[in-house]
Amino acid sequence: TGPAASGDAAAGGRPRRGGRLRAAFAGGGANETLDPHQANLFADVARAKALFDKLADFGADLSARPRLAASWEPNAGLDRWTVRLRKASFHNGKPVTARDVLYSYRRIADPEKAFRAKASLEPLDLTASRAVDERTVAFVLKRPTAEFPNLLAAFGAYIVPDGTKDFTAPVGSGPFRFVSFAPGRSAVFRRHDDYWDGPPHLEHLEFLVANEESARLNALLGGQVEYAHELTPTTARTHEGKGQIEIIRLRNSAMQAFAMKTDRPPFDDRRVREAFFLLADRKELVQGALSGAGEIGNDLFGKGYQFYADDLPQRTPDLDRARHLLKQAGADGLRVTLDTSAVAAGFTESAAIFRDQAAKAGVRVKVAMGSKDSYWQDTLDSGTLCCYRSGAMPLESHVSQRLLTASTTNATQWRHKDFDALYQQAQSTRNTKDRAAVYARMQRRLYAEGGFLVWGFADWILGTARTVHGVDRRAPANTLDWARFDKVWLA
Amino acid sequence: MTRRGPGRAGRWACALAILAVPLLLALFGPLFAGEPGPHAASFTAGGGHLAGTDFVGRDVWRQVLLGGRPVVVAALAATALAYAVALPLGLFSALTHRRWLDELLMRPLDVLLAVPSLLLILLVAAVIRPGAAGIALLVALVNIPDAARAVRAAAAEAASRPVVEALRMQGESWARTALGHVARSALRTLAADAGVRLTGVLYLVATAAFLGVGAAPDAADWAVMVDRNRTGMFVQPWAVALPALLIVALTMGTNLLFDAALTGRARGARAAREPRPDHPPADDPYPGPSRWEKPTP
Amino acid sequence: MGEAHAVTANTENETARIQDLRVEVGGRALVDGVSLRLAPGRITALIGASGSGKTTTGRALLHEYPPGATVTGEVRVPDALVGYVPQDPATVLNPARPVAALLQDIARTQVRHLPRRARRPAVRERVLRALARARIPDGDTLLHRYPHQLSGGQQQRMVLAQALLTGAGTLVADEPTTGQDALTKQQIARQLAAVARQGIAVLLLSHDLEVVRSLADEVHVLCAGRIVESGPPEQLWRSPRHSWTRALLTRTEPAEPAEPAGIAAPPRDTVLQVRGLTARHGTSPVLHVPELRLPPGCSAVMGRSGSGKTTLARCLAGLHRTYDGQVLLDGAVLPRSLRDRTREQLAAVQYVFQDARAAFDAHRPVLDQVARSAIRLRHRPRPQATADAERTLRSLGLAGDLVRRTPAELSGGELQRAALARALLARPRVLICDEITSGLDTVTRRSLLTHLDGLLRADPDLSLVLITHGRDTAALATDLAVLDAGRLVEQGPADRLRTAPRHALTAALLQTAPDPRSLPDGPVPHR
Amino acid sequence: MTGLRSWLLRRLLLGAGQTAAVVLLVFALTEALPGDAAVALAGDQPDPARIAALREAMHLDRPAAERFGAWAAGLLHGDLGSSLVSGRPVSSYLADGFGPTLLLAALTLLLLVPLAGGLGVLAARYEGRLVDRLISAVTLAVYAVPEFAFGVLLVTVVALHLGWLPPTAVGYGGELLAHPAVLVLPVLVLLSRPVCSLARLVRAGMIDALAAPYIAHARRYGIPGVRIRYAHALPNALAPAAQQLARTVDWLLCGVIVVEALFVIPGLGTVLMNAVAERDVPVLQGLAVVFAGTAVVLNLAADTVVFRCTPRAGVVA
Ligand SMILES: Nc1ncnc2c1ncn2[C@@H]1O[C@H](COP(=O)(O)OP(=O)(O)OP(=O)(O)O)[C@@H](O)[C@H]1O
Ligand SMILES: Nc1ncnc2c1ncn2[C@@H]1O[C@H](COP(=O)(O)OP(=O)(O)OP(=O)(O)O)[C@@H](O)[C@H]1O
Ligand SMILES: [Mg+2]
Ligand SMILES: [Mg+2]
Repeated sequence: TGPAASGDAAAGGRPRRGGRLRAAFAGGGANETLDPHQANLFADVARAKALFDKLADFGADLSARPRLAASWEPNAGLDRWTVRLRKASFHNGKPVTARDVLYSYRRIADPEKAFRAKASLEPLDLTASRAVDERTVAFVLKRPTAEFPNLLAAFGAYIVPDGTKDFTAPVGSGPFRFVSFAPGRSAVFRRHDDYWDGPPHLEHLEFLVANEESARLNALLGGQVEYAHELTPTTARTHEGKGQIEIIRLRNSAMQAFAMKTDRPPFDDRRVREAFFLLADRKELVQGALSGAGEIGNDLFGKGYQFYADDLPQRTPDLDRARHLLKQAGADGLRVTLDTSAVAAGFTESAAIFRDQAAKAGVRVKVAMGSKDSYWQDTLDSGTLCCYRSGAMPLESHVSQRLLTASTTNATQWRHKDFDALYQQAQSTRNTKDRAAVYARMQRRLYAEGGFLVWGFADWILGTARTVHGVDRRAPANTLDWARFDKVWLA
Repeated sequence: MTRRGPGRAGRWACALAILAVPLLLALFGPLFAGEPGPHAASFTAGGGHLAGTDFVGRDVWRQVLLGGRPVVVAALAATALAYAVALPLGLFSALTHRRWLDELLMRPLDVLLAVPSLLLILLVAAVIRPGAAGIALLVALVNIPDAARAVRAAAAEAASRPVVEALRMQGESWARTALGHVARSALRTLAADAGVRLTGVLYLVATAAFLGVGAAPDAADWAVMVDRNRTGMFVQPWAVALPALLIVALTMGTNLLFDAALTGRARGARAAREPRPDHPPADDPYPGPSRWEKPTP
Repeated sequence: MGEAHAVTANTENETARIQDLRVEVGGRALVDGVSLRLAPGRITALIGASGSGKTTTGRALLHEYPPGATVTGEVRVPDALVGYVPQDPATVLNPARPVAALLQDIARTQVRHLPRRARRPAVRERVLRALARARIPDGDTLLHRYPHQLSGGQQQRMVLAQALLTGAGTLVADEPTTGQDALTKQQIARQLAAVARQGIAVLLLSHDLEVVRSLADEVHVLCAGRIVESGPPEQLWRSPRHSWTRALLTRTEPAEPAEPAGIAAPPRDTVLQVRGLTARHGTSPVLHVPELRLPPGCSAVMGRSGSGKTTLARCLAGLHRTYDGQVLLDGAVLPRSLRDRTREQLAAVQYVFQDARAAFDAHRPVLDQVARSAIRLRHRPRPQATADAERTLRSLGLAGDLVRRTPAELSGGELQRAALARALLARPRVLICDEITSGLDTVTRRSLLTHLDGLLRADPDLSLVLITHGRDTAALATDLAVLDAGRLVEQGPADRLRTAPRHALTAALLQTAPDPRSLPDGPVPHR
Repeated sequence: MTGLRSWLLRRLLLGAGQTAAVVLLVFALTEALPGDAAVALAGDQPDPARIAALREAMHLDRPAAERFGAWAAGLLHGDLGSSLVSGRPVSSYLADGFGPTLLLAALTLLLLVPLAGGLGVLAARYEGRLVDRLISAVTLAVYAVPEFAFGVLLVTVVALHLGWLPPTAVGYGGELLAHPAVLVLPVLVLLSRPVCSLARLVRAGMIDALAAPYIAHARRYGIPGVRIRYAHALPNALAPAAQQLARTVDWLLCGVIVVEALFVIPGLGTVLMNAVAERDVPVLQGLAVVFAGTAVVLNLAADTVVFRCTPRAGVVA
């Protein structure tokens, strides 16, 4: 663990204490909340991260790193895990205890509520789990789970003090303490001097909300904020290296794909799926749809993450073979509808580009604009081909959420008993190397005939003022070092 | 009079010249567009692209050539349609003496006015998923209440003049009274309103396209181009400037044309003050009997 | 007159001068070689047939000419400000502002020298004085009304009040007494005399020979744009030299009442009947007529300005809806609003507007507008309708190219006749004429009345209702109704009312005018 | 005047009906929209079980009529309900958003009316001359420039290059008035298009009005030109402009989404956009009530102006 801002330390010299950093995020308006379990947007997460801690969090390669947990130890069957907490205290001075952990997890899992992390904590049997002593929790799991630490690092699994229900002036164990909050406008936090990971350099941290990208950029350029989250590639190109502001690209932050429904024509034929893999000109897609801000994909999730199968050959367009495959499958003159929507950056653009690419092989793709607000639900079970995107998560989470028979968001309708079995095997494999081998097998299968045509990985682009130092340049969005302000200083 | 003669012709020429550019491009542009090339990087200048590339790396000039027709057709159609309904409605309510009828016509329209037009389009479009023609219809629809109120306001004074009473007494048909007299009296104001509305409609269609209704979000359509290429405004200004200029030319030309057509209509009263007898009379003889026929005494 | 001379003797220097004025439009001379001198304290009158160029000459003093006119000659007005009372006062009243607005603004230009606090009362004082001078008795209430809330006569006097308020050295009064009843007319005449006494040069354009004769110091007779004769009134009246002057000055003998043709005199069915009528403007009642019957033949409605004559006519015509009671045509109730009337009903009751100019569409030729009556109400095809219209217009003295012009290019009297033609083309059973002879010279008026008389004789069923202030026009009527302050005060056969009036007002309206200067300037018997 | 008063009263009563209609319309439309608050909240994790749980927690599982009934009943007691997502009362949303919106609208209006009126009158006064052509051309051109483009241009030049003004209002949140400099650019952008449309309407009306005989008459009597134009001619040209002005104010109060986003002003437009995106129906309905009320009042005001400027209309047969 520890700060990963080594590269920057040289540039900014020795970290300096003090100052106020203003960070602009896109927000959720008046509906924003400081309840970390309700965190849903990047802004929510960034705020939650400043005020609270999780037991573990993801490193740049999406492997779990201990945070409040000092260590974790499984039993032989991998279904009981003992977690030791480190010595840490909440902002009110009370220590972080096993009771707080259990309270927090039980709150998340409350059947009456619908907190986002509930699904991630599903493997836990929280009635059976208990506090062994002040700083030791014994977790009981419903099944063997080799990657239990991922669960501790799950999105939104923050530890709050036992009994907390009201979050208007929240108390956490994070690097900053609460000062004020106006939903949809701003949140002001102050340094927590007793932070277990060393007190932050900044004296104050202020989160500001600006939904429009140009507004965030203008505020940054005009010196109204020092940190602007989520800029467009075009902006990055305009200002990169101009010296006015610092552009930071977090690589491999978002998978960009087309999701083919593998259970229905025409994609129930694996030859058609393979043909589609070969139709895509990934370079053109990255250039056009991501404005060059990204890397090409190889039909697999998690480039650069732990367990990623980077030994598989990079796919390149091969229209002849694609045509041949389609002919074999009896699908020449194929017409498909590609669902898209303005719900995410690059979606409509990539759809348009892919339509033109497919046309070259005689496949007629009709681009259908869907409603922005229900796009994900609409495309989950209906349609045949849609634009798809995913933020960073461990490979295990990607598989369990999207590629198992029982997965709740199985957008490619990928349901294979043998594949499920491979996953179980991985989860029961304690040795990391062995587990990597199982994951490699799964990925080979997906590479050959999966439903995700992963054409690229988009950069996550940040802008900071020249005075800001210590911002991590590698952590994909949603990982520990992304939007982490306790290691940042102004100089 | 003489001083204004060339000015007036000049105005016509100017209006037509400005209008010709977008209209000709819209009309004939698609013929010269040619085949699409491969996608280049987005927002680049040069590289064989006359006006650079747009947000998905297409050639801007080609998009400009292709993008006029939908704009011109949709905007003109929607404006015309809005007026086709609003004109009779507004005139009707200006001309009726039955308050309840006036209210019956105008109050329900106010309901539409109370919902921001973009929200309305968004909501309705999400429910019925219209095509390009449908969206023109929808845009026309949200413009009707507004236009009807404008027509009513502009016509209210003319509708209450004694002439209208005289026309009624002659048993003149409603249409002739309303269009032939009342609308004609308010023509200048209506033209100004229509000209302004045209621009509003253009961008409403474009915004709707961006929000995913009507035209495809990457459609070759000037207004859509302006909207979608805005992110690259500083890297590749042509992708915004070119279509925006064409739209400006279109709306400006239309408005100038209206202006030119209406200039001098109401000149009479002022021209009346113009000629001054400044030189002694020429000693021309009595120019013959006037046409006035004397009544027999 | 001698008196006037005496007062102004020391300011004999002329104020305004027109020298050899020629106004030509499209090759036609509207005014040709006219020369005039206006002297302070003197009233110069211009008389002449309708369309002879009086208004054109008068407006020349304001440096206003028809659009496209070629003007030669010299117009010199030393004082920039010229008061103007146009022939059609409704058009110069701002429909969107109360009449007080302009009056106060005029007054304000005159009180700039006063300290700020004194201005308001000074403005008010001046405005009220001007209203009084223009014979508007209840000026205080009328001030806050919009023009359309005033009667025709009241509008006219408001415009006169504006002119008087300006304090201009020259005043052009175009038919200032048109549309005023005999009593008000006398008062206005007296006021004009008083204005002149204050050293103002007045150009009076009028058809009202009585007024001209009693007021003017100098009279010019215009004929087809040329001055054919000039001189003091006494001299002209005594020995007119030009034949045209003679024709103009001949007194109108009262036309014999048009007895219904044949011997069917006694039954005399009522054509139009009014029962229990109370008309309101807004919520205030302005007219109350319990019972009124209009027989075939000619009836006249008389009354002081603002007494409700136009309102009554508009109720009959379906132009005024807010009334209680009934209007029956041949015993059947007529719908209140003309919108609910059938074409037959529309054609049956026609109304000629008091303000002709406002009743024409400014953009279309007069002939077209007139012909529409025949097309719409009598289903005549277009060519025939146009021919009909032309014939009718010609019979009213409007011929040829004149009627193909737009209303702005016609004189006031010409338009009035065009309006009558428009109504006549509907072949009405009831024809209501609101002050149609007021803008006409004696000659044209005579021929118009003859024409109407001819109509009555040709169609014994026709009921002609003349709203008029003119005794000579009223002479045509066999029945008379007299309104006062919204009440029907007397009604009956014309002979009886003329010989034995029961109401003082009737007597006052029907008796011949005395010399305005000899009238006491006392309170007006109004309301 | 009693006529005017009873008319106003009736219109206000009708206004209540209209408000109800607007609210019903908005409710029906949002119901008919694909997705609901639960789906919106679930975002790209449309886990059916979670969506169902969310629905239950938000009472979205109850029939629409019942939900609307409950909301309407609350409204009768002056209770606008509370947000589906955060549970905070809707009234606090409206109160928060109204301040900045009102401030911007008031400032804009304060400048808009004299500016548009002045330009329109000026152009009409010199119809066909250079001034008129200049004003006409500029207003037309500016009107055709979309707000975002104008806004971005202003920010770039005035705020970023010249550094005269702050580029956004980010961080000032509620206390905008304390930092007047941040309001300059938004107000300019808000002004740009309404000034053009209004000026053109005023110009059109004024040209006709200035040519009328009653104006010539006022001129004859030496009334100062300014007074003639503004006190005598303008009322005759005002009716259509008043309608347009009402629409503009309506827009200013209810939907300056682009400008609010560009300059980060947390007004009602932002509240609206968020509520739509999150399908927060109670907030939307609360907004609908506000918008409808505003529209009713504004339309009434505009119609009153038309009524006053065309007094004759009251007596037509
Ligand atoms: N729209 C109105 N609102 C209020 N009062 C009105 C309105 N129109 C007319 N009046 C008033 O009603 C009275 C009668 O008006 P009316 O026009 O019938 O008079 P009139 O007899 O025709 O007069 P004149 O001979 O001057 O034309 C007048 O006092 C006038 O001021
Ligand atoms: N704008 C114009 N263009 C052409 N001819 C016109 C125009 N205005 C008036 N005339 C004609 O000029 C002649 C004189 O008009 P003017 O108005 O001076 O007559 P007038 O003596 O005042 O008549 P009236 O007594 O009927 O008012 C008329 O025959 C009329 O048709
Ligand atoms: Mg005349
Ligand atoms: Mg009258």
